[in-house]
Amino acid sequence: MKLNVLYFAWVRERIGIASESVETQAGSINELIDELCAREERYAAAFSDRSVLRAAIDQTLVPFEATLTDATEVAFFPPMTGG
Amino acid sequence: MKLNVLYFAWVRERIGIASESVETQAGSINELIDELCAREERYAAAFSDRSVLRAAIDQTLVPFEATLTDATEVAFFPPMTGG
Amino acid sequence: MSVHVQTDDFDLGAEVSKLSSDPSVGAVVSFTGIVRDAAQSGLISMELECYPGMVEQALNDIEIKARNRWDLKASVIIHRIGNLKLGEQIMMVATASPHRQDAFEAAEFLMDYLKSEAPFWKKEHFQDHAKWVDARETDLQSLKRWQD
Amino acid sequence: MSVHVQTDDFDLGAEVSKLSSDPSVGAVVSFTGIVRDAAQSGLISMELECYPGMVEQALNDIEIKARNRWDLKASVIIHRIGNLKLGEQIMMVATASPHRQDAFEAAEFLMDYLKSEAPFWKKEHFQDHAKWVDARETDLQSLKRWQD
Repeated sequence: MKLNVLYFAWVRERIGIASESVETQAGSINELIDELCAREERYAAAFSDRSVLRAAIDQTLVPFEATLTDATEVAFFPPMTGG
Repeated sequence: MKLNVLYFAWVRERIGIASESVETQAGSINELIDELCAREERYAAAFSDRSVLRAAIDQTLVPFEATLTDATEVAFFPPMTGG
Repeated sequence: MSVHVQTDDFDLGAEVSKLSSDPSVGAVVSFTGIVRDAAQSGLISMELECYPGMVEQALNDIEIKARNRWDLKASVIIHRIGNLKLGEQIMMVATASPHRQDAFEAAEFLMDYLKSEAPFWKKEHFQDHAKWVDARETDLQSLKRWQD
Repeated sequence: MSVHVQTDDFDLGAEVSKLSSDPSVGAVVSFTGIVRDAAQSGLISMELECYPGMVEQALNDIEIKARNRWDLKASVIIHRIGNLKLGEQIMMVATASPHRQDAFEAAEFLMDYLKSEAPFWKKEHFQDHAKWVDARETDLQSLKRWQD
């Protein structure tokens, strides 16, 4: 499965890129994070505390247990601070 | 005691004047209303239901039991509808 | 802190800009009251009367109460009098604070007090008759929530 | 009902005027968020980032929720992105209703949802460092009051 993965705010800064194409067999958001963390230290640093992160699948907020079936875009970011 | 008495909104319309000077010995707002009602029908009509009226002594809202000692200006009006 | 009773219209955007000059102001809440015809009853205009000697003091007192209760850096109350056509602005309040909750609560408080304690009266004018607006029981209820 | 995400500034007075064209609108409440320096810490500017594909839909969803819950005749949400200097306007919401309580509650509801569910992030820039703004626990508390 090929995913477009996006990073925002300090997640983007720590990983160093705003988006990338990821080839993965991960079944859930949590498994996708495990795969990314295994790649390189900068991912492990960005995802070190999952409780301070949020995720969206195809532009809808989801819990980290959410399955990636039919997903095309996954985004990771800190809690929102608009307004 | 000489009082400047003011009327607003439909109280003014029913009595037919916006203000008048009143020579009175009334001790309270209630007694002043009694005196005015005894004068002419238009006052009795305006003051027929005291529960729908408000009064101010020297520009401060007061209950109808308030005494008129040292008062110089008394105003009668319906409940406010600003905003 | 300022209060104005006037026949002229006002510029909401300009008033809000003035309130945000303090660098600690992060939140401004405004309320604008407009002459409306809720019941499609053919309302043409609204006549606004006030008790001139009492009204400024009453509005000042209300503003001071709000300032004592919330962290306000600035606030303004503007209320028009005279004859206003359907759709015209009647009045505004605006509150400026570092915190949005303070700005919201103070604006609601100002409105509740203004509705029930500021000496203004409204008369609705229709094609063939006119009618003084009745005070609403719900406005008094609204006021009570600040008095516990 | 409209939502806008833009780099340009906005005109609060003009936006509120647009909302009051319906003759049944008697009350408009607005909230304006401004770049502030609450702690006198020498803040120079605020950088606003958003998730472009997601943000309009998120704001539309929030507006629809408000419209389903209160008697709103019109509403608007405008949120800026980019680099904003101290004192500049960040965003506004405004709600128009026949009733002031509906306008107030809907505006607070929009703000609470926007703070916690719209994909925006703020970074504060100082003379010699920069810092991402942390989400506040009190904002989540504020959101919960609408969910009973």
